[in-house]
This record gives sequence, structure tokens and C-alpha cells, in this order.
Amino acid sequence: MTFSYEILWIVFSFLLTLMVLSYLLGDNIFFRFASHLFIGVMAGYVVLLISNQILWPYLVRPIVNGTLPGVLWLGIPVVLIFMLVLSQFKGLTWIGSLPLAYMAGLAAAIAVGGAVFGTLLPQSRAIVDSFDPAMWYAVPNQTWFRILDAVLMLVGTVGTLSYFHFGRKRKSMTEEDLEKRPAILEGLSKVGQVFIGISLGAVFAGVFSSSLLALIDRLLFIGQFINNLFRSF
Amino acid sequence: MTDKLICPECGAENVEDAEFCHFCHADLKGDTTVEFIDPQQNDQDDFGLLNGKEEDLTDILHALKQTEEEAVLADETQEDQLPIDEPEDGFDEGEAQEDEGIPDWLHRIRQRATEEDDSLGEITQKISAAKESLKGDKPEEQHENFESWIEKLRGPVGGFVNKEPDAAASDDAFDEKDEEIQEKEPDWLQKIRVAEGKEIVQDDQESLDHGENSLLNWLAALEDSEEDTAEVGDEPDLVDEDMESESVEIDESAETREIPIDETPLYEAIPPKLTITKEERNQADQLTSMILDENAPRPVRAIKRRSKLGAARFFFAILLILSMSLSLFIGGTTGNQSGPIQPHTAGFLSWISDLEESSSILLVFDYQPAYASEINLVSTPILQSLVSKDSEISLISSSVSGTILQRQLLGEIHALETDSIVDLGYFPIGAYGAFGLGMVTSANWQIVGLPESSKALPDGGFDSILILSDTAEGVRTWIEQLTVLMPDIPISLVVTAQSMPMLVPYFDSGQITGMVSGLNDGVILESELSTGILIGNRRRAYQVGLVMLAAIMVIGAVNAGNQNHEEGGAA
Amino acid sequence: MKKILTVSILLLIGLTVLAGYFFPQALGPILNLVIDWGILLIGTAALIGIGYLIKSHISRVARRDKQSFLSFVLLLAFSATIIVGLIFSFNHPIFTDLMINVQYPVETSLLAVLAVVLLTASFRLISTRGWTPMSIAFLCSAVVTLGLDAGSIYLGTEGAGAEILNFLRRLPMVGVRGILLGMGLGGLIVGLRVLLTIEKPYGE
Amino acid sequence: MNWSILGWGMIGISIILLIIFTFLFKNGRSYLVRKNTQIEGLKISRIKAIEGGLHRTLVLGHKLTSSSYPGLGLNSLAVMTGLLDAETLVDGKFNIATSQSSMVVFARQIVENSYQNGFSKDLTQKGVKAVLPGPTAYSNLVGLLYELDKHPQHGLILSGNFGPEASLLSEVAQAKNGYVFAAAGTIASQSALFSQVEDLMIGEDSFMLPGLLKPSPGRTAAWMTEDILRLLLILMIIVAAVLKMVGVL
Repeated sequence: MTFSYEILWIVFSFLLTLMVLSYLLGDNIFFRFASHLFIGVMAGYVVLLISNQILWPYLVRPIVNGTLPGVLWLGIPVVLIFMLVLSQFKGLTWIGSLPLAYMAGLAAAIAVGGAVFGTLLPQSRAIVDSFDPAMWYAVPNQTWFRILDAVLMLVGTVGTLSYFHFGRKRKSMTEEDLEKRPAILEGLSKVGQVFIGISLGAVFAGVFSSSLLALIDRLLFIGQFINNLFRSF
Repeated sequence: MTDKLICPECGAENVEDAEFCHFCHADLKGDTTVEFIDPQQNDQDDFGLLNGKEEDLTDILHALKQTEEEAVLADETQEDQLPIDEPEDGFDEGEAQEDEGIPDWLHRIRQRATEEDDSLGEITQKISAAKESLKGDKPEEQHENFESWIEKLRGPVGGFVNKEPDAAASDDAFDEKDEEIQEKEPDWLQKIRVAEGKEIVQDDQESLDHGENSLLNWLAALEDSEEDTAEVGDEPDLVDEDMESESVEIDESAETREIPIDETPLYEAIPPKLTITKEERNQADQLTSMILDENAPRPVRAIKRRSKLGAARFFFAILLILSMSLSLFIGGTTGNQSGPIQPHTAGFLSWISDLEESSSILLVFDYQPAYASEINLVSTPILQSLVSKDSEISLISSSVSGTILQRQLLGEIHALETDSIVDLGYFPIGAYGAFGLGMVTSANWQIVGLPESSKALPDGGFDSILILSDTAEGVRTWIEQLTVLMPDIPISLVVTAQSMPMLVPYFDSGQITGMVSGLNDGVILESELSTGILIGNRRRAYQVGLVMLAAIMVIGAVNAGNQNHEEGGAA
Repeated sequence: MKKILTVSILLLIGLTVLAGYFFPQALGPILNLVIDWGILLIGTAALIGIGYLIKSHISRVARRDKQSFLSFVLLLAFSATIIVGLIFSFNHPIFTDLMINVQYPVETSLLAVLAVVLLTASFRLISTRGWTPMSIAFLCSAVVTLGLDAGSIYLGTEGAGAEILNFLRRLPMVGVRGILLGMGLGGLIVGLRVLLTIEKPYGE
Repeated sequence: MNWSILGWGMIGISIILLIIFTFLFKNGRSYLVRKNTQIEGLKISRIKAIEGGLHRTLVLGHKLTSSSYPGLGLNSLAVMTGLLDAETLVDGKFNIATSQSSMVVFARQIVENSYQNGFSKDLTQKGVKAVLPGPTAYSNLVGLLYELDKHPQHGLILSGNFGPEASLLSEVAQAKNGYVFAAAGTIASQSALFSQVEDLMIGEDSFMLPGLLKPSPGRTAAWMTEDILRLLLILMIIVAAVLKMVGVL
């Protein structure tokens, strides 16, 4: 076998693959070694990525190349960053509230906006649009499928939403009643449970498919490596 | 007023002629006698839950922690302090620092507890305030209120104790159990008792009854025992006479000193009236509800023993790997896709076939290396097709490893050498979403003096956009962003099988022109685009794996059904 | 004073971004600024987090804990990555080769391990969850989807059979939509809880 | 119909309801929510872990915000405050792990505040630690696998935005006879954990968790507001579908 740069990496990958797959036999020192190596590399990589792709273009370059007003503008994030760093020291934790309030305000507003304009409205609209008669008759032989699809979509979504209702039945006579929603919603939630189960089942198949392809990829890699190894001797 | 000795080591009260502290056995000789509070008042304080001896759970646990730390201290060496003398980062580091000995804060608490009135935090201050009010003028009324309050506590606790009458009913059973307790009693429980100043043997039986439920039950039970002591006229700190007589041997072995019992009744059971503020009442109610909640009957599930889990995983691993290996390395390739082409796949195929020569494509990398094998499988024939059409490809990545994965994928099809590929860099779209990034180009005004610092997304100049992603949320962010910036440019997706079901609505709504995912679509793409055989016998292994999972799920369900049936029959 | 300042910043940023959804054109530059600074803070926080990670492993090595050599390996890998990244450029083949030959095999292998774990877990489906409408639906849906993916369930490529297959493929969308709507409702309320200072993740 | 106006209407109604209900619940009114059996398991596990001297680990997930699962990261921080009760703070042996550094910074601030609010301003945390086992999803996974195996564990609490890889963590915890509790995560992770974890809060239920762990008027108000909004949304969808069918919309 000719020793070359590529082969070095292939051997390295092969060893790492075996070390990680050895976890199937239980936690062991090889897996731990690979894990720590991986964490170290990723930590180093993320530091470089942030320095290269965030701090440099968003902060350092504008300060170095920018005009005075621009640099003054950047004073605000610099102060926030300084406070964030300072708050990591003992006794100065309280300083961190300000930059964290900034991040929390931003995250909360994006959550609110994203929830309403990104999820609630578009998803509701999609359900409503499926009741458009023009869509039902668009394809001649599929009218009944389209109607069934729309009705199921409505019933299933309403049922799923009912399943998540927090409030409980007002007149709770037994221990079991304490777990129940108000009567109508309880009935709908049974339908919702079925649809949730169907969705999770299908997604589970997808998750397994993805991981199975990863396993196949690794087995092929190992097989090819061993095959090449034997051929080279 | 009565003279008492305060132990210099632990602060416990001792009778005036004691030579050693009954709590920590410290030498008391030479200590000055201090004037202490009225014994009757003392009793009243001890009687209530709000006594002054830090008997709330937090303080007990503090004491427990201290004892633990003291025990470890002997074995541990001092560790150098790190520059940032701050909470620990690793899982271990904290423990190591804990092990250094009694932490500073605990020292401070204990020191302040002896020196300052306000040293034990807000709740303790309130308790102290309540105690102060107890010292006031209406002791009878105070007792009445305390008693009613403790009655509230005692109800469920008593109920819980009564659940196991057999254990206490038989003397033999008691003895056996007692021995068992001696054997099984964990260190921490003994430490709590030491911290509480209780004799170890005194409440063994009680701890058996209460301890299994929770510490809070045990605490509530302590209150019961204290009240009993008070009712027979003993000093609350001292060992119950009956209990003491039952456990003389063990007391001796524990080297506890015999403490004279004051025979005069220190406490008259005249119910006092307590005047407390609403806030104090709320705190008391909160504590009560917490204790009641701890005592509430819960559907305790037996912990399922998972010791066979490792063996099961090993078995399934062997099964899966063997069958995969056989499918991969033995036998030929399987045929083409069987079954209908789904609409979104058909949409993708028509998009790629309609793509003109030398088109400009924006390629978005939004997946982790873990899913690279799946994404590469499907996207390789697509990229080969794009390269063969001399497309101009611009690269953007939004996953941490995106820039690396670009090079891997394009390197595999030897496209990196071409000049038609431009890397636009990493966009931290996952941090907050690209909401702001998209807006920058659509605004009709700018902030004065603001530098051109941020990396703005391109707002046009592409004929088509292809997003490679492993999550539905990543795709969604990009679709929303790019639709704002470039509303008329068609977007297509290469995604993982797990995220595909969540993305179908975007195809239905017309926001995307097509979508492919998983190995089956890879097979279709290979045959449609006539590229090299990548899929090969992977498909056979894939099918075997999927069928195996389906079979195992069904077998598992049948097995669980049979087990339930057998259990039902046995019952 | 500090509390007032903290809540002011929270509200100022939160309401500005929310208003941006309503007046995207007018507030574009401000939003851009707010998000840029947020990204900078996230980046700084990332460095702080990694700082803590490295610090804890340095402590382990210094303490000579059991298996502290693993922490040493981590620190070595971290340093090597930084050094290689600084010596060569971020896009240099040596650097990208190092990255891809660590990241790809480890992550793909972990996903492969996940396949086995999922297979093992699937055997326990009913024993864990019992026979409930949801678990039965889960079982049936997973088996049908697996059958469709494996090509075991075949009803033809066109006509009614194909329609039924497409219908089966679309059925999971119903529950997904319901779950996403529910998550949206929860997200809306939790966001408002933070903006109304009912939740204070930033501390007092 | 202008859908954007509808969205602002939803936000406006939510704010008003939240404020009104918070005020009402502060004055003694209450809203009864259905009993949640999963939460009982979590409470018992807390007691067992503290009494047994075992460790617990809370996983906060990978993202503070995300488009498909808005608020899940913020919710996990609220869950965290609910889990940091006095006993846990004093007992320690409670680790909070996430792969996103900003979450670590938030978590540390919350832990620090919990100690200071509960005890004394001079205190710093001991035993309860917010850590970053790895800076990405998978490096975080392997880091956590190592730590879970290292200490005697009783509780693994998964909360926030995490993926299906959490199944590996769950399996390790269960193999050591530990208790696992999971609240939502992505849909993929929920499906992966469905057959593994008995106490799994699916979807929106996870937003119920902070109030169950640490009730407050604001959180109770949030439950009621969410329920009312849900009913309004259901009504809106049904009415809009009918209007669409008859051609009005």
C-alpha cells in the first residue's frame, strides 16, 4: 500500500468510525477518546468560525475600516459585549442582566412574530384553502379525494388542538375525571390522539430511514476499506 | 430566666452543668454561662414548626451538605483557584470544589446565623419575625393557632403512617425491621439526625415510616414527635423516655451521654394565639401546601428494570449489522423505484429538466455532517447535472459545518476546480432567523453613519435556488427569508426523510417548486438524470432495514400483548 | 434603577422587532441593526461558553482526575484545530480535510448508532406506552410508512391505487399541522410572558 | 380578509387576556388544569434523586429561538426556573446542559439568581451547574453521554429544542435504571422518544410545564389565555372554512 496524504485521512476516518461504532458494545475508552477528540475539534472550529464569520465582519472590520460615526454606533454593542463578558466574573453577575435582557427581548419578539406570522396564520390558511371548491374540481377524478382530504385536515387539526387543551372538566367526580378536558374537547381529543400518533409514526419511519442510511454509509466505508487493505497486500 | 450553656462549636443549648455538648460532644468546660430565654417560651418555640433551630428542609440539607463535605475534606487536597473564581463549568469541577471543605458561603451562613438576625434569608427572617411576635403577650392564643396549623400538617402525615400498621404492630416485626434499618440506613439520614441533634435510635421507626416517601414527610413526622414530647412534659430536645428505655444498648454503643430530664413541666398545653401578617400566613400556607403535596398519594410506578437494555441493544445491533452487511456485500443491485412518483418529486424533476444551460443557481447548505450521507446521496446526481449544464453556482451556508460540507460534496464530483463556483460565506441564520438580514435591502432609508458592517444576503441575480437541509425549521427560515428578497425565483429542496412530512405544505402552497428526500428519490433521480451508480445495492440494504424495523415493531407489540395477557391471567 | 433599565431594554428591543413585522419597510434599517447586534452577542456568548468548556477540562487535567487524559486529548484537539486554522486559512484544503475527516465519520457513526437504538426502542413501543389510540396509530402509521418506503406496499403507479398511496402519504400532515399550530400558540404565549416580564430569563 | 390584521388581533387579545388574568389570579381566583400524570413522575424522581444522593441532568436543547418551534428555547429556561427549588439548590448534583452557548449564559444567570434570591446575596452556586458539553448538537451529545455515564444518575429531563439524537441520551439513562422525562423537542425527536420515554409531553403540552412546576399568577394566566386562544383559533378555522366553501372568502 502506498502511503499518501489521502490514505492517512482514510485510515484516520476508519479508526474514528470503529471507535464510535464500538459504543454499540457499551461505553468504552475508545468511544470516549473519539468523543473528546471530536468535542475538542468542534470547539476549536466554532471559535475560528465565530472569529472569522461573525466577529470580524460584524465588529472588527467596521471598527478598523469604518468612519467615526460608524464606530460610535458600534459603541453600543461593544458595551453590551463588555458587560456580558464582565458578568461572568464572580460578584458581577448582575451586570449581565442588560445584555441578556437584550437577547431575551429579541428572542421573545421573534418567537411572538414567528408564531403568529410564521405558524398560526399560514398553517390555518392552508387548512382553509383546502376548502376552496375550485381546488376540489381542478382534477376531474380526484374530487372526492380532495374533499376527504380537506375534511380530514379540518377534523384532525381541530382534534389535535383539542388534545392540547389545558383546562379540565369542571365537574370532576372521580380521579380519572381530573385528567379529562371539558366534554366536547375530550371527545375531539380522542380523534386528535389518533392523528398525532399517525404523524409521529410516519416521522419515526423517516428518522429511522435517515439513520439507517448513515449506518449503510459507514458499513460500506468499512467494507471498502477492508477490501482495499486486502487488495493492497 | 434559666442559665444554659451554649456550645462554642455548634451553638446547641446544653444544661448548665454539662461537661460535653450533647450535640457535637465538644468540651464545654470553661465556657461561660449565658443568660438564655425563658424555658417556657423556649418550649413554645420548639413546639411550633417555626422553631428557631433551622429545622426547615433547606437548613437540614445545608447541615447534611456540611457533614458530607467535612467527611470528604480529610481525603481531598486543596485545589488551586482558577482565575475566574466562579461557579464550575464541568460536571466534575463543581464537586471537586465542594469537596474542598466547607464552602465559604456555608461558613458565612453559619457565622451570620450566630451573629446576625437577618442572616438566613428572607423566609428565615419572616420566621424570626413571627417568633418575635410569639414572645408577645398572648401565649395561649399563639399555641392555639400553631396547633391548628400543625393539625393540618399532621393529618396526611398520620394517614401515611397508618398505611403500614403491620410493621409497628408486631414486636418481632419491629425488631427485624429495626435491625434492617440499622443495616440499611443511609449515611445521609444519620447525618441529618446528627445535624438535628436527635438521637439516632430515637426515630428509627418513624424514619422507616416516613422516610420512604420524602424528607418532607419525615420533617412533618418530626413535628409530631416533638409535640408528643412536649405533651408528656419533657424538654423537647431530650430523648423520649419510652424510646430511650427501648434503645439503651444502641444509645450506649453510639456513645451518647445521658442527659438529665427536667422533671418540672416546662410547658403547659394552653393554646396560644398567634398574630401573623398576611405575608407570613402565605408563606406558612405555601410550606403547608408543599408538605401536603409531598404527602399526596401519587401513582407511584415501579421502576422498570432496564438492565437488559444493553443486551437487547447488542442483539439488535448484531442483527441489523449482519443483515445490512449481507445485503450490501452479497447479491446484486435491485430494480428501479416501484410505486408512484409523488407530486413534489415530480415537481423537482420538472424543475431540473427545465433548467437552462449556464443558469445561475444559489445553493444553500443547511445540514449537519451527520446527515451528509443522506443528503449527498440525493444531491450528487443533481449537482452533477448542474455542473454538466455549466451552471454558475453561488454557495451559502447556514449550518456550522456548512462551509466544510460544501467542499466535501463539490469535491466528490470534482466541481471545486471550476471557476463558476462562488462562496458567499456563512450566514448565522439559525441564531435569530434571517429576519433582519432580509430587511436591509428592502428599506428605503438608512441610519446615518452606520457602517456597512453586516453581511447582507444577495437580493437577486439568480435563476433558481436549491436548499439542502436536514431540518424543516432551517428550510422554513430560508423560504421565508428568500421569498421576501427574491419572490419570483423558484425554490427547490433536497431534504432528509425525517423532515419531509413537515415540508409538504410548502409544496401545496406553491412556495416551493419541488422537493426530493431519501434514498427512493435518489433512485429516481439517478435513473432520470442518468448519472453514475451511487445507490447501487444500498437500496437492498435499505429495504431490508425498513422491513426489519416494521417486523420488530409488530413482534414487540404482540409480545407486549401476550405479556399483558399473562399478567392479567395470573392476577 | 437596574430593574427599570433591564425592563426598558427588553421592551425597547422586543417592541421594535414586533413592530418590524407590521412596518417592515419603515423599520428595516433599525431591525437590521438590532439583529446584527444580537448576532454579535450570540457570537460572544458562544466564545464564553467554549471558554467555560475549555476551563473545565483544564481543571480536570490540573486535578489529574480519573481519565483526565481524555480532557488532555480534548485540549490537544482544540489547540491543534486553532493552530491549523490560524496557520492555514479557513478554506485551506488541509484545514477542511482535518475538519471533514473528524466531523463526518463521528457524526455519521453516531447516527448509525441511533439506528440501532431506535430499532431496540421500537420493540418496546407497546410495553412502554400500552395499547392507547395514539400508540396504535403510531404503530400502524410507522409500519405503513416503512412498507411504502421499502416498496413492500405497492398499489400501482397511477389510477386509484396511486391516489390511495398519495393519500396515505399526506395523512401524517394532519397531525403535524395540529402539533405545529399548538407549538405556535405556546410560542406566542411564552414570548409574551417574557415581554410582559412574567418570565425573567435574564435575571432580576 | 387581511390575515396580517388577524395576526395583530391575536397578539393584542393575548396581551390583554394575559394582563387581566394575571391580575385576577393575583387576587385569589384560579384556573383548574387537567391533572398531568407525567409531572407526578417528575416530582417523584426529584425526591428520589435528592434522597438517594443521585445526579440529575436537564437538557435545554440546541436553540434559543427557531422558526418552526418558536418559544421552545425560552420555555425551557422557564422550565429550568421551576426545577430550581430550594432543595435542589442546596442538594446540588443538578446539571444543566445545552449546546448553545447563549443558553448557557442565560442558565448561569438564572442559577446564580436562584441562589441569591433564595438565600443570601453573598452566595454563589455550588452543585447546580450550567455547562456546555459540546458546542454543536452532536458534540454536545457525546459530551453528555460521557457525563451521564460517569455519575450515578436518576433523572434526565429533556426540555427545549433538541433533535432525535436525544434518544441516545434517554437510552443511557434508562439503561442505568434512571428516570427520563421529555418535554417536546422537535417533532422528529418526539417521534424518536415516543417508544422510549413513558413520561413524554407531546407538542404544546410542554408549554404547560413551567406552571406545573412552579405555579404563579402569570403562568396560570398563560394557561387560561392559551386555552381561550386555542378555542378562538378552532372557531376561526371552522368559520373560515365554511366561508371559503360558500365562496365568501
